[in-house]
Amino acid sequence: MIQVSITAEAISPDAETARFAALRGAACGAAVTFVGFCRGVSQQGDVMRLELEHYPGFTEREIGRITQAVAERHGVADILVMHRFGAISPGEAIVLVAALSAHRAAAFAAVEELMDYLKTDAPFWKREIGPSGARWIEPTAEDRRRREEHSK
Amino acid sequence: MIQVSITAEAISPDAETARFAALRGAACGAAVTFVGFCRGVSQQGDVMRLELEHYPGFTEREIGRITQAVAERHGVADILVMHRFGAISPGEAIVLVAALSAHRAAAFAAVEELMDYLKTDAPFWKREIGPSGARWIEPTAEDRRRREEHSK
Amino acid sequence: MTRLIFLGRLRDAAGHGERVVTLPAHVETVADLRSWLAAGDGDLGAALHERGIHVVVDQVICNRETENVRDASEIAFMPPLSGG
Amino acid sequence: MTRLIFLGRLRDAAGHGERVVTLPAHVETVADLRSWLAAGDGDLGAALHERGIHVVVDQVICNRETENVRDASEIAFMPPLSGG
Repeated sequence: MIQVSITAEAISPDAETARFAALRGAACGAAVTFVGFCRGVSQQGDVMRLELEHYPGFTEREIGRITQAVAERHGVADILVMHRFGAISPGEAIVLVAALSAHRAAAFAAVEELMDYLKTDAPFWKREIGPSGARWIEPTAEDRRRREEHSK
Repeated sequence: MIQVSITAEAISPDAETARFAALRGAACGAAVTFVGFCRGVSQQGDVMRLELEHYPGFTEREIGRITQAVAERHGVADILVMHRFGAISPGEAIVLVAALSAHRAAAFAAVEELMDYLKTDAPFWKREIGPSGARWIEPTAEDRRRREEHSK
Repeated sequence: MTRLIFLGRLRDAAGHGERVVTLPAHVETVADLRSWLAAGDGDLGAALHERGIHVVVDQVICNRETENVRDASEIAFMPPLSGG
Repeated sequence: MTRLIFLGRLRDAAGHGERVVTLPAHVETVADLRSWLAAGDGDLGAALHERGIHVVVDQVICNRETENVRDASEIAFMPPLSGG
């Protein structure tokens, strides 16, 4: 089952992962989970909070479409994507991606590809708020490189 | 912190992941978790249980040594490895590997490399017990291929 | 009536996240819309003409400046995506 | 006194997982030990001589058949690893 949730609520990664993993059938041999946290420090210094803007409707649909495509490409039936928007404090989870699969290679590939997409091309606009003000963030060169590499 | 546990007790992946992730500092941006489950079916048919034998002392030390090397190679300070031995029923977790890191690429690489090692070269001897008896298992060609690829 | 949406840093440039307008008769295409908005607010106009600004018409990304906007109920301007 | 450990399918071949023995004086090396065990149990001897069987002397993998075993307190025979 594909589950995509774009939410302003705090994400509890362990509770969500447990709930999702409970769906698995007898043929499931592998669960891969990624959690991305808001960091308290960045290249610009201390981070007080992040503000993530999304485009309601459009963002959900784009992420759902990409998730479906990744699931089909890797033959992974069960993928969970949860992504915060709004104000996020250091230490809080921003994103959770989990995949259940018979074998581990497909689950790793699906989660990594989705994260590469989510970190670079998902419809979010992000501001980092630090002691000296707010700053819009765009994907890093490293994010772009990983994305190119995986889309080869 | 490197934590390695080779245990006959059932593993609760979510509780362990939550406990481990609570150790993370303000610079941690990524948590990657892998859980391997005992499958109820294999290429040989139905699986009633797995029996994993280890070599007490030797197995712990070998896995600890490899985990430390992977942590250093990828610059990942926090890695958790938990591995069952003894009798394991379908649906139960056999192995849990988690890594905490500033960025996701290192965490994914560390967990994948450890899983490739654990699935092929860790000191365990595994028997699959099915309706028609018991059978010793050795790593699959796919396991070996992945391991070669990652050790390049 | 058309809802215009300004996302990310375009919200800062516009001074608001969205507004509802009645398009004048001469605004027929995406290009016309950009010019009309630029005529009303030079700073916003400059921001909307930057490289990498995408236009989304009724939640579908628009790839042609000649796309008609007269029947659109919602048009969004998106700066380069930040990712999550 | 030396503890001999038979792991995985070698346990099946030996009929037990471990035994404590007093090595006779002529058993000095890993090769001698294999031959002595084979003399006592032909099936086990055949299994111990298969390709891919590793010998672990006091928890350290032994790479030479000439390694001395007289001071060892624990010697394990490992079939190819299954992985977890």
